[in-house]
Amino acid sequence: MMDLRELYQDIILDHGRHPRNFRKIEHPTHFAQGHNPLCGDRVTIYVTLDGDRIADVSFQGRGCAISTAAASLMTEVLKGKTTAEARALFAQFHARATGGEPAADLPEPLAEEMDRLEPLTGVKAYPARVKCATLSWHALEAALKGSGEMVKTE
Amino acid sequence: MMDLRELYQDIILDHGRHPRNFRKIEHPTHFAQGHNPLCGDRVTIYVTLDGDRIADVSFQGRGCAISTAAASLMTEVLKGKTTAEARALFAQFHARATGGEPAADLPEPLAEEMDRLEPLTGVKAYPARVKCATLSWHALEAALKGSGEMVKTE
Amino acid sequence: MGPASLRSVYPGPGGFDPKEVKREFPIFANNPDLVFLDSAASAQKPRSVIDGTAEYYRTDYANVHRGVYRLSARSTERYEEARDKVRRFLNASDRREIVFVRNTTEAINLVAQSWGAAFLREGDEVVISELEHHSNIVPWQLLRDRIGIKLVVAPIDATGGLDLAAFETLLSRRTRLVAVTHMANATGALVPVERVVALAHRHGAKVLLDGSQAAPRLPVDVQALGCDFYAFTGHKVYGPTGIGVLYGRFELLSAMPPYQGGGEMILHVSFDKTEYQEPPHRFEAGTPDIAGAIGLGIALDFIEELGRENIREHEEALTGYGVDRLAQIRGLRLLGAGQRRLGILSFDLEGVHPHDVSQVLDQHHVAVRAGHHCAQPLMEQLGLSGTTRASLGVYNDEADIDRLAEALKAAREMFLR
Amino acid sequence: MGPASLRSVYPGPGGFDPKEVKREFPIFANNPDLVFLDSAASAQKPRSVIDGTAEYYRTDYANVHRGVYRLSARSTERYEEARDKVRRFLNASDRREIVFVRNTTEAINLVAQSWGAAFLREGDEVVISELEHHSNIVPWQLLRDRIGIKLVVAPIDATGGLDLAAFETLLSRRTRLVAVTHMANATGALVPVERVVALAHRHGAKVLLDGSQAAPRLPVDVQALGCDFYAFTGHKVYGPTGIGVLYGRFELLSAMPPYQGGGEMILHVSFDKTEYQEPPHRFEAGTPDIAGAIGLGIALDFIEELGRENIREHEEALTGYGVDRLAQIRGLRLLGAGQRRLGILSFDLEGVHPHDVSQVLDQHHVAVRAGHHCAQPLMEQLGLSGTTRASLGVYNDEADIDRLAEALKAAREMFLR
Ligand SMILES: Cc1ncc(COP(=O)(O)O)c(C=O)c1O
Ligand SMILES: Cc1ncc(COP(=O)(O)O)c(C=O)c1O
Repeated sequence: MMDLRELYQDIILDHGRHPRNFRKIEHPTHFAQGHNPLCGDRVTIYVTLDGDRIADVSFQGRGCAISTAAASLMTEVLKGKTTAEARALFAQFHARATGGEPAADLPEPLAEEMDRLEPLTGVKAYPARVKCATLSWHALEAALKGSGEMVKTE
Repeated sequence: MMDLRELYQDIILDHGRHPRNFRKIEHPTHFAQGHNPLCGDRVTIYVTLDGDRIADVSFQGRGCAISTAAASLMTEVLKGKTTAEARALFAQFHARATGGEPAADLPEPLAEEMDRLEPLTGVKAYPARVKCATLSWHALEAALKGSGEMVKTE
Repeated sequence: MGPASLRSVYPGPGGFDPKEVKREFPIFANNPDLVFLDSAASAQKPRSVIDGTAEYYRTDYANVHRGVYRLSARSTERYEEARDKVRRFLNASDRREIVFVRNTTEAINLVAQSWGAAFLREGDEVVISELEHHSNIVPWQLLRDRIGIKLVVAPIDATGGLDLAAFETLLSRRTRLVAVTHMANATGALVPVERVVALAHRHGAKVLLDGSQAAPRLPVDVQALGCDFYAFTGHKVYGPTGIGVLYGRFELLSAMPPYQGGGEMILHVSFDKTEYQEPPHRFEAGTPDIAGAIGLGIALDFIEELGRENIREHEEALTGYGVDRLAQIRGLRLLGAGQRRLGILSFDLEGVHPHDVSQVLDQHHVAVRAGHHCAQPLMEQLGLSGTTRASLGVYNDEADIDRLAEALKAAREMFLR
Repeated sequence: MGPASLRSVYPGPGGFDPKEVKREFPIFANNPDLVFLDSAASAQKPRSVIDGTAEYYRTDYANVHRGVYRLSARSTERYEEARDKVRRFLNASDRREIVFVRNTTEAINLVAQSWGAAFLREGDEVVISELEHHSNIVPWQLLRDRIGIKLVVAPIDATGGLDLAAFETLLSRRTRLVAVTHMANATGALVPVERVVALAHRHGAKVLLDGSQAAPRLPVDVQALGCDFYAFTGHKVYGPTGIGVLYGRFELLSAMPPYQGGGEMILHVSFDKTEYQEPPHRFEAGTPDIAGAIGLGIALDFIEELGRENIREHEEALTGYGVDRLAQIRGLRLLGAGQRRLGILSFDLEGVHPHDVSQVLDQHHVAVRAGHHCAQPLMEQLGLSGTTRASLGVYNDEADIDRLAEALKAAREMFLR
């Protein structure tokens, strides 16, 4: 058992209390709702794509410190990225958050963004909380696939 | 655990091998089939009542030594008895075969008949076999109540 | 030292000393810092249940009901003796009214799928309440989708108890069944079930009570309650997982069609026609959880030895202490539970998500539950996505509540600095 | 000494010495004279299963899936790890294809009530065989009574095996499911299930195999078999009572509606509409038999350590010995089992009722089963009301068969003097 402060690092507590991009986009090109059956929390992700690039991304919903911080950091990191880059980041983040092997090295600029997500990978020591950290990413993935769909974490 | 010869006394082995009144009555006033779900065995009891008196009683069916001997002895004991006497005997026999307290003393002639049934009460040490010893009695009871019914042991 | 002697030597608020009782539960020796406040989800098991079940496998194990040999006869005897213990525990009048199932959930599904599908018609109404666990909601929704019954939901009042007046107005000639909880698992609210039964019966409706939370905490007497069905689950009465009980009045059970088909539940099978056993065997298809039933019987012995009135007093005293202690924590709002609550403290800590609360509590070795407690409709009605819930067992004492309160303060500090 | 080492130190006919294996089963230490020949009804439990389950309750117990705290996380991990063990045991490709149920009987009822009621229509045909246990007959009769499917029964041939030619003629476009046993519990007949699957699939029918008797005796590979559903029961694979397994291909399971409603199986509940979890959780309503699943996992470890090919060889050798030994007993007629039989010797002793046979055997401490073995239609087909059945486990050896033969002679003498 590690110290709880490794799970709740300051950056997480900060984003948990003061989430960034916590707003609705009125006319998103894509959106989806994510649902965590463990606690009943829901998060909605809004995306505006400009071609293949994420021009704007935001979220709304109720969640714990981890899931709120995860959504907040995700929106910060993704703005301006291509959908392919977003997927690569999620793959890497998912692997690290579940204690798995990251598939491949990320190219340099993405690797830096991954560093920003690093504090969230503390959940790997708390299996019940992995869902909290990945919920918004799953919702994003669903948003980019279809539109207006409901997803839950795996 | 008592010696098996207390369960399979000579009189039981004898009646098991050579059952008495093992035949069908062509035009019985009453009959019923008994069924032991444990082994799938069935026994049919035929009765001819003359007023309230059992003029004739017989049985047919497949069964183990205990159930065959029980049916055979029952038919021997019941011939000429009234239905009330038959019920009193069954109550007494049932109580003793299950290791319970006999309800009341039987009047002298019935008490003698009960002595003839005594060897069958060895089943009380073998709970799974109580049904074998009482099946034909349950069928008799059903026969006297209605006609042509199917019963199983409790 | 067994629980019987504990009672006389250490009279506590419930006539026994929870510290002594705790020694009967090996989990605490193996997790010395553990403050276990999640008994409403599942209770820990006393030594007698764990060891007694193991001993059964070591000495008497064989399949039941069909064997002539001694081991099988012994096994059958012990299984049926467990049924007698359950009969006494509920004060049912007839052992044939006790059906062994997996858990409360299965008990309720059995009633819905057997009694419900056979005796209810499109448009018939089943009344439940806003306090129900998913297990007493979803089976009725499945039945609604299958045969078109109407599901009517009785509301709670402002204090969080069942609104009896509103409940009464929902009853009519169309009401065929009232299925409500004896005690709400999300809030600890005790439901006035005697009144519910009287009102329902006045309208000719049958009554099913979900006793999951009440059975471990109160004396239960199904004859005095007058209910038609009563369900509870073994793992919450300090028994093993995998075993639960449906009580049903014999007259009802014997009119009900089978629920699952297979071995044990038949009288005679042919490809054309099959005859079924009488209750309870008709409803126990296949090899039952023999060891589970025996373990449940041992758990009920344990409860009876402590004394059910004693347990209620113990939980009442400790619940009162908990209510007072939590009232001192800033920003903590205890969920309402109507006139009476027992053994459950469900709360919202302002500004801190239940998940985060329980994570910090876990760091302090305090185990509580966070979330919707399988009562999402109630949570939505209360405007919450979930709560943090601390629930009591016979092994808890005031020190556990103190540890809870300390840990809650730490959580508040961490997230609300 | 654990079973792994037994195998290397005492290579017997099955690569292990049953006398050594027997020491792993406490029942024999507590009943020193016992010759247990009723494993087809239920197997005895090794020390590792009994102690491992008790240890779980002592150290890691808590409810699963919903707790944030460590104990609950540990419990969930162990429960889901048991699912992985079952996946490997059956060589399923995906852990989500493994549903925990109470026993084989429930597994088959689940398929009938969920898949059957949702996807079959009046007039659709389900093909079973004359070899089936009641558990693979009655669920289909209940479904027939509910929605009007037709139940088609494939006959046995003169040798007692499934008549494959006759079976083939029964298949048609109307055949939607073939549900047959992998091995007949009343006779030990092995069914050529690879052929059955191929023929059924050629007609577009799904296949359910009842693996109750095969799972403890043979390596089972559901991918190689190609079946759509496979069911087995924990208590016959040396595991606890109360737990069983339904394997279903993921594509089928994910299209199937829920079977029971309640906690654990839902994504979101409101009074109007409820969303269900994916398989397997959709089919595991309520608190599962957590300890049962963990105990089953330990039992499968035990089997794998002995080696499944070794077990098959052991049972084949001992079955052969038993066939020869029983052939020497006058008036004894062994029931036919087609091309191959495994682990089960079912016989008629001329002039002596099976009940009386097994009673005398019990006096000689030989435990066997007497009766219809929940296969009444087969018994009727064979013109018998029942048989005496001796069945083998990993702890049996030739001495047990010798004791059986001696006791049978005594029975003959007693009743046929
Ligand atoms: C072939 C077969 N099918 C089904 C069953 C039923 O198993 P259970 O009683 O565990 O459901 C058995 C055993 O009794 C069996 O041998
Ligand atoms: C009130 C109530 N009903 C039903 C249940 C379901 O019990 P189980 O999961 O054992 O079926 C529970 C517990 O989870 C409960 O608290």
